[in-house]
Amino acid sequence: MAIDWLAIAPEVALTVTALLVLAADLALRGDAKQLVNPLAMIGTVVAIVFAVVLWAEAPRVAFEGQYVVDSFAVAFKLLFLGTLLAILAISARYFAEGRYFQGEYYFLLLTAFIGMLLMPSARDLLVLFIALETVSVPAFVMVGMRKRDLYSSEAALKFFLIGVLSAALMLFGMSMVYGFTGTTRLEGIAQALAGDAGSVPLLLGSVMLVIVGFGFKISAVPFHFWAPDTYAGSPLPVAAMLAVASKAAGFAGLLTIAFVAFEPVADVWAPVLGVLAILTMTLGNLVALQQRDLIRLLAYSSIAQAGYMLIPFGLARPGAEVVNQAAVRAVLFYLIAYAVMNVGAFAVAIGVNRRTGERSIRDYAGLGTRSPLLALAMTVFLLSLGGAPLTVGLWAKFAIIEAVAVEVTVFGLVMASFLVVNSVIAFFYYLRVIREIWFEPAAAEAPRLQPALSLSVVVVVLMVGTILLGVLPGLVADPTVVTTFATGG
Amino acid sequence: MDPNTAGWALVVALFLPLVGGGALALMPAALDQQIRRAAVLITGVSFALVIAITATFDFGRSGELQFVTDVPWIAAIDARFFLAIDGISLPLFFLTYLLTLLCAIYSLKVLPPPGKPKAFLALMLMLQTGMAGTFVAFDLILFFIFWELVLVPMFFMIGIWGGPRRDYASVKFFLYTLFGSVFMLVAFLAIYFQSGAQTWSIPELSALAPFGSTTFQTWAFLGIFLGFAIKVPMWPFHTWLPDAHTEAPTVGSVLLAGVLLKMGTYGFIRIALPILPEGATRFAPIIGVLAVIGIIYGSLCCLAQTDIKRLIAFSSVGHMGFVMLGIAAMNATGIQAALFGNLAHGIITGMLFFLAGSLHERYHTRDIATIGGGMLKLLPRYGVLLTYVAVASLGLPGLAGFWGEFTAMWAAISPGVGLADSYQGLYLALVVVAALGTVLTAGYFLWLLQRVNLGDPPERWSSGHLDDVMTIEWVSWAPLLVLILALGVYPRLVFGVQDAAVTNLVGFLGG
Amino acid sequence: MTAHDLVFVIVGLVTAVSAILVVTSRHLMHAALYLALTLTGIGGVFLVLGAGFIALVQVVVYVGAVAVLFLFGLMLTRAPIGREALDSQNRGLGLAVAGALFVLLAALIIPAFGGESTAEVTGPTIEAIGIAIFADWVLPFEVLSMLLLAALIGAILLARREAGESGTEAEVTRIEMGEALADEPDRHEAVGTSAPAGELGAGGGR
Amino acid sequence: MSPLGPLLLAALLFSIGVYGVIARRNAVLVLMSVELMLNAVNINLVAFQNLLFPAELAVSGQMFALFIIGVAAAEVGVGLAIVFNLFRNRATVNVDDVDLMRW
Amino acid sequence: MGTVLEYAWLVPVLPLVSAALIAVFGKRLPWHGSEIGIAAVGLAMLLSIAIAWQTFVTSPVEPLELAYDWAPLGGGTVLELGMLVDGLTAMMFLLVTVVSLMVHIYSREYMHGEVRFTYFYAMLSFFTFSMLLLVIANNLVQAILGWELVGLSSYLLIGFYWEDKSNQDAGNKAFLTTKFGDVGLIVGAIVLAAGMLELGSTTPFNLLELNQAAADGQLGQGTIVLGILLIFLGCMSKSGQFPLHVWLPDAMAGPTPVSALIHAATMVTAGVFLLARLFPVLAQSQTAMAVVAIVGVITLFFGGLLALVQDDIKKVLAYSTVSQLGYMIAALGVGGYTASIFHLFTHGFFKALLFLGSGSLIHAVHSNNMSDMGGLRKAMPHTFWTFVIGSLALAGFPLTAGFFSKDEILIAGDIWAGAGFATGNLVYWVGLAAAFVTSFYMARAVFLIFFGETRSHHAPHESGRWMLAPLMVLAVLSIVSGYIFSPFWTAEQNFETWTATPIIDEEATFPFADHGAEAAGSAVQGEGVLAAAPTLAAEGGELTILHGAPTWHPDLLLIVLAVFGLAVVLAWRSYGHGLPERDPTLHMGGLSTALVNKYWLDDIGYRYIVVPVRDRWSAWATWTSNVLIDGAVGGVGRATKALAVATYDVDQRVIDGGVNGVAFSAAWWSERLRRLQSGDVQRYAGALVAGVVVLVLAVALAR
Repeated sequence: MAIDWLAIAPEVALTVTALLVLAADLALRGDAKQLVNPLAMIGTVVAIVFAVVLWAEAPRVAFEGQYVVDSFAVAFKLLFLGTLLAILAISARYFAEGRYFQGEYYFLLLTAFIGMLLMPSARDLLVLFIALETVSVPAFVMVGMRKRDLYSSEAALKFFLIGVLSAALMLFGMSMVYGFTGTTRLEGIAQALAGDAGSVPLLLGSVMLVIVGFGFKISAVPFHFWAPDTYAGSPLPVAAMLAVASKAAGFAGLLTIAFVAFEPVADVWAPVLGVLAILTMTLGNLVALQQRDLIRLLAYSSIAQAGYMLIPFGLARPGAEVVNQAAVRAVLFYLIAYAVMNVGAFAVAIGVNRRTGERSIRDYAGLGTRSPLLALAMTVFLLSLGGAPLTVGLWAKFAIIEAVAVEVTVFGLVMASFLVVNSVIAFFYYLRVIREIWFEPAAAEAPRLQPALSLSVVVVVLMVGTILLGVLPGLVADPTVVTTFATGG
Repeated sequence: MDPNTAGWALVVALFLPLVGGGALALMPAALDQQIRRAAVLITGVSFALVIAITATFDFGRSGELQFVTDVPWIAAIDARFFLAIDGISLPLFFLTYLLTLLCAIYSLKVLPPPGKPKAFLALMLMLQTGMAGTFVAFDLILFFIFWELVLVPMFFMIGIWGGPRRDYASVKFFLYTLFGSVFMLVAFLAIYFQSGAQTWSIPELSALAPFGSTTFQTWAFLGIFLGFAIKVPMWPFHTWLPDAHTEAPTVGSVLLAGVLLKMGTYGFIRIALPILPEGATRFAPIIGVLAVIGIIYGSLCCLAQTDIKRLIAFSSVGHMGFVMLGIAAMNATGIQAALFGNLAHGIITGMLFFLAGSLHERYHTRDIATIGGGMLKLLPRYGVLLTYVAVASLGLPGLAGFWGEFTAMWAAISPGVGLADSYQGLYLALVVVAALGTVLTAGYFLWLLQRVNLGDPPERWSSGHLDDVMTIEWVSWAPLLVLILALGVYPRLVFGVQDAAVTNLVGFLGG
Repeated sequence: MTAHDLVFVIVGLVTAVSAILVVTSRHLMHAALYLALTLTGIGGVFLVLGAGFIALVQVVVYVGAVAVLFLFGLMLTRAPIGREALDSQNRGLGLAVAGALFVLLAALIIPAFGGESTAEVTGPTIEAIGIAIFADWVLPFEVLSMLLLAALIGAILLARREAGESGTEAEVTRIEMGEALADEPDRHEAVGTSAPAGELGAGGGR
Repeated sequence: MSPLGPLLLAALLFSIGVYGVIARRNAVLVLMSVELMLNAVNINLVAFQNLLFPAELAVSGQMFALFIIGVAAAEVGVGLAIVFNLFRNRATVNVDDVDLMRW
Repeated sequence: MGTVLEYAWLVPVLPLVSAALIAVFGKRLPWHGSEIGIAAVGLAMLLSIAIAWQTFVTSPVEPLELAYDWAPLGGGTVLELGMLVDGLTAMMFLLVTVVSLMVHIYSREYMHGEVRFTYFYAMLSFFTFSMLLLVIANNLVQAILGWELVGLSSYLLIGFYWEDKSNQDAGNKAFLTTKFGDVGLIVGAIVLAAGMLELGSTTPFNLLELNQAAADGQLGQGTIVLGILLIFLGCMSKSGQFPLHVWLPDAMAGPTPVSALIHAATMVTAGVFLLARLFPVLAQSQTAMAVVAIVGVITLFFGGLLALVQDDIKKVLAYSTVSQLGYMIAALGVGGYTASIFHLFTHGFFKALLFLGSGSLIHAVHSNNMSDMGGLRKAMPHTFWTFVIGSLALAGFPLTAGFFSKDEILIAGDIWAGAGFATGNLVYWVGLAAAFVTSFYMARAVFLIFFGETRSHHAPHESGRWMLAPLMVLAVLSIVSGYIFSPFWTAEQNFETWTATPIIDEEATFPFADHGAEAAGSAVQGEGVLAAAPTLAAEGGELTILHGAPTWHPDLLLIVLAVFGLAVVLAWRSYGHGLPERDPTLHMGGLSTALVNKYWLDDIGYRYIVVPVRDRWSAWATWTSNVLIDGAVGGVGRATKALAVATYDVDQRVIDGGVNGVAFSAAWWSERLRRLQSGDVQRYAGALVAGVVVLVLAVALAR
């Protein structure tokens, strides 16, 4: 059995990089250890090159249909790798100054991203499960990396417990699905569900249980509880990773399983996910209103964003290909936009926090004078998260509403209305931060900030990206129009 | 420049301020005066370009789109980068550039605390592109982008350079307007899908109209209505306006009153009416009633004000009521009236805010009672200017304010598209009540003049030296003062330019 | 009821009872031992079901490694101040939720699988399993190896004591909760005392 | 043999595990409960494989179970490390004491 | 048509240019701008005379209309800017420019040394321009334009001494009262124009077209009645008709020359003029005419009564203006078109004379009050005799201008009565009664001022040439201006033919009246009738239109003389020897109280309109704006909150109706929802599993 190496080239590249990083960390001493960061970046770039090559080569089917590299998967891989690059850049100084765990951190990070890369390509429950755990387990550790920090260890514990609980629930569901369909291949499951099995209550319940596992990753209500505590407690680059990459991975898996495996019973899960979407965005936004810690605010905001992204799931219907494809595309576009702006926001938070330990929103007062670049960037990112014009955030919301409008249903309109109202509510707290940044004078003792070069580069690139995509969303939207699921083996 | 081919001119004029604002942001903050002069230069050059566009505009074909740029933009959603200008857009477009230039000139000397001219002017230039773009975008998506773009710089202008309650006002402004516009966006999408034409082009959609069921038209119009009505602002969506106007810095108030509010009415005329004629017809009586309530209500509120800026702000509610009454008439005259009223209000109220701002500079208070009268003695030139502009604002014939009001009432007496048959009595009542509103308007302005201008100045001002109108103020105000008279004496300046375009537009209304 | 069934019932009962004891036992060590018993019982279930290889793995991995690991874990984290209650205030919640879950699952499972029955129990051979691992499931297998490596590294990372460990790692997250807790003065105090985590952390590294 | 028995046993063990996760105070005990849940899933998988699909070539059920055992081991390792680290920081492993972060 | 008429537009333009020049250069000139004003208005007067001459000698003339498109108003309709020159225009030109010139000249001396002398002249010129713009208008919009500018000018001049609060108030009052009337004018114009639009007119505001259409019976009755009555509302406010006359006496706050201008030539005549201009429309409706007549009658009588009790000479004159305007309006209401504008014409001269004369007096004694005057005939002889002439004319003493014009009105009423309309009788008899009142209060004024002992604290002195010259010119005009429409005037062209509106023809006018078809054209008058050939004659209940010179009416002559004599004698008895201890006009019981309090109209207006609007309604509106609507925003939230707290009903929480409610109760929800994040991970787990149970259950039950 020949292995299609090209199909897994990005993953292989990351794996090799991860092992190299580990080895280098062991081999190097002192300041030289910091070379692992550029090393990891190089590996990431290589992986990106492979992914770009794959874009042209898609679709490919490998491992007897367990693994499919289609345009959908490649788009996600590029998203993950791009995020990885950004996170590596913003991590550099953050961890360099901590002096601990240098190599391990990068190794764990890369491992987690291997899992993410697998996610959108997986066409088998088992592979999905492994991919999910490969994302989770290193993340558990990374969250707790600030070992002497009470908050960090608490965050790790919470994250871990909820994570394994969700995993267990998902596994229980998977086992039941297997019991009904006799296969773990998504295609096979879909075929079985299209038949008689599609109406057995136990199976439908199991479908929900499987979805729970991903609901945890994307922090949808009521599986979201870990998110604020974890983000707040973990090292900021890790929080960024969780908020963006890990969440995107969850969505990749959810999209795959929902639209490939469970598509025949979409009429059952779509309303449920739609309701979850409404609950998620509303709760996220409402609770965000009361937050005083910027990271917690971003955490709740990202919960709300997940709610928005769940809306297209609520639109799905069995057999309605146009609707379903539009839904998938909307989620994908939103995720890309979300990645750009949210990584940016976390990057700024790191830039501010690294030196000063500031996280309360009030400590951002006068950021406009202390670091105009960070202040401007934060403003752009927050406005974009809210969906202001000329930022990519607007198009993200637009994409969701557009998906709703493809075939208007009452439920779709209800969800869209919630989206509309919620995006207004969201501006309340985004504006609060912006006001703090620009309208309030800086505290007397607050120093001017000198963000690291790599961080500045990331911030600038993301800010430009936010605005560029805000002006020309077609740069992303046009290519992703063709993203579809390729049929597996 | 050939109006048929020189689309670039419009694009350059539109984006020059934005690019200039960016360039301004890169200048070192220490170059205070140079920055201010650069802003004047940028706005001046773009205004010169607009003059060139106006000069080469083919007035014989003012009903057609000229200076067209129409290229694909976002293929995924069929959005196009579609800029053009016609008789309806031209006056507002012109006004935008004029006012911004004047604001830039004004800012050479006057800038409220905390200063920071770089940020302020960069925001203003960004605002300019947003405002101007709204008037020349002929693609719904592009329109929406420009529309929303305006919010951000204005939010900062109010929030950083505003009055004591700036925090509250800025957020209220932002959220309230945003709230309306997201519904508008939803309605745009509904229109896009309902039309089935795979286009966001306003002319194409207008030509396709009416499409969709009555229910669709009603709901879609409601969505658009919310967006535009909040911006206008129509009663009862007006509550953001007094706060925003009052707290905004002078330049912000001028642009807010002078251009921003116009975007709402422009949107009604350009988008809501031609694309959703049936919905518009159903809503017209409601709009009319709300408009007239706004007229009376705004005037009554003005009577109760003690803050001069807030008074002017509330007067906008009333004046925009006349504009909306014109729109509610749904006929060519009404739209002419609305557009004229729009423009006139922009000039006059813009000027009033300039005056109020300068008074605040002098007296350091906006409280009418504290100013206490006697300005004609203390600052005779200000007194005369205030009288002049106030009288213009109250709709005196021969000055710009009259034509919008009178023509709106004249239009409303015989509303178009069959409204005359079903709502004759209602519209007559609307006209009568609106006309009564003019009395109230006269009332509060005269009272304002009496309390500010007339009588002997109170003791507290006799000691300090108050400067009368400065040169820089004369320079930045003179064009407005002239325009107020010119438009009043020669309304054809605007009516004539719009005529063909309005006739075209009314063609879409049917009926 | 076949012999298989009978054996299963016995093994199953033992497993279930010991599982219940795991979550109800009042002694930490007892709980761990009950867990070992439960895991062994599950291995027995596997045997009954004819999955010898899995049963073997179960016993080796769980009883041999995991249960021991738990015992070590329990001993290493023994509370310095005597014995504490092992159940939290959430018992009621747990009981309700778990009970509901079980009822729900049972109610769904019974109608779904109530009618099915196979005469003989024949699982796949070890050979088939071996082939499957390295033919069909090579991708997840390789990924799992990375996962285990990461878990290994991560566990070491978290559990080891740093060479230069001292109190200097004071990059402490400050969380502003003053206002949120203003109405709860007692908790506010609690937060105040626990905020300088660096000191606590240093003290924790015994 | 009917799959009903193993399935019900699995459901029971799973629910017991859920109870343990929610109700046990000691973090190690909570981890044990998680193990119960994961094992319950294995019972399901093996039961399905051997009773319903014994002839399946890919041996998905048993493979799945094997993978779960592997992953569970990894999780236990990481979990205990987290708990141990927590203990070093706070001198307690009581889950309900760990509530610095909330709201 | 003659070339002069084509330059008629210069008449309003000259004062406008003058106003602008004065404003810009006035202060630097030796006479501070007054020379420009006098020259410009003088030129305009010369041109007006030429125009008047031309139209007079060739009368009746075809109206000359020149217009160009001012602006397109959409829908193919066009707004014109143009001029309409006919006899009426020419007559008004003459009146306005003559009076204005006199005022300009007079003010040179009267206003000498005032701080805002230049400003005053600019405003005078501007005022003149505004009025002329109204007069020349060929369409309603332009008329409104002039009309409102007149209002503005009056505001600026009445409040000329703006340091004083009462003067500010007077200006505001004048502007707002007339502005209120403008509502009627504007809406009325719109209503009529809408009617024209329905007829397919592209210039719906055109006056000639409008008149023609009305006369042709093309406009619906509803449109006409509504339109003309609304316009009449405007006329009422501008021309001081009861009860909108309240601003007029207060307008005396302005400098006296301004009062002369306002009361004689501009402003107050605007209403009468406009109504006359639209007479063909008015004549289409019996209802409208009746309303007009009744308002006029009420005004002429009650206005006159008010003049009785005044001490302020200017107030006497002001109320007398109100009363005289009532005559004019009443005349229009009874079909006396020519009578009305004839009285307008003559009244302009003698009222200007009286005001300027009173100015001369005030200038001399530094007081407006007659109680401060007395015995001035020796000190100020020229003022005395000119004032007496003016008073005689006002009282309608035979052979003065006022005699011819006022009696014309009475005759018109008589004829209208003869045609079977009761309003005719009303005008006739009340008009006669008011003539008595008029004679009485004018006699009272003359006696109090010029006879008896002097009561002034200053040494009175005669005014200078700049002031006396206008008085003399006007005195002459007060007598001779009546002769162009009197039995002495036998030329074919007379005032009637001069100002005739050609549209009025027999069939179309007064469609409601019973026209005698055969009798048309023949002057049917009673034997020995005096002085009247109004536009109409009635015979046996049949109405017809007459032309021709008036003839004598001895009976009326006698009655008028008797009334005049009685009034003068009565006045002499009370006031001939100086200020009486007990002024009889102030001791007429309740009537005096009512009069002194001006029928409490000001009180009513202030207490029930101004105060509520300013203090209560506006406060209410602000309150609703700030509290209700703005608060609604928050209120929905609070209401939601209260409800939710009370019921704790989960349903309430899920969907809150209004967006605002969501937005503003968000904080509340936020606070509650936040508590879910308890920090206890096991609760999280519990919630998670509970959620799962619910979800699974929901899905399982789905099929």
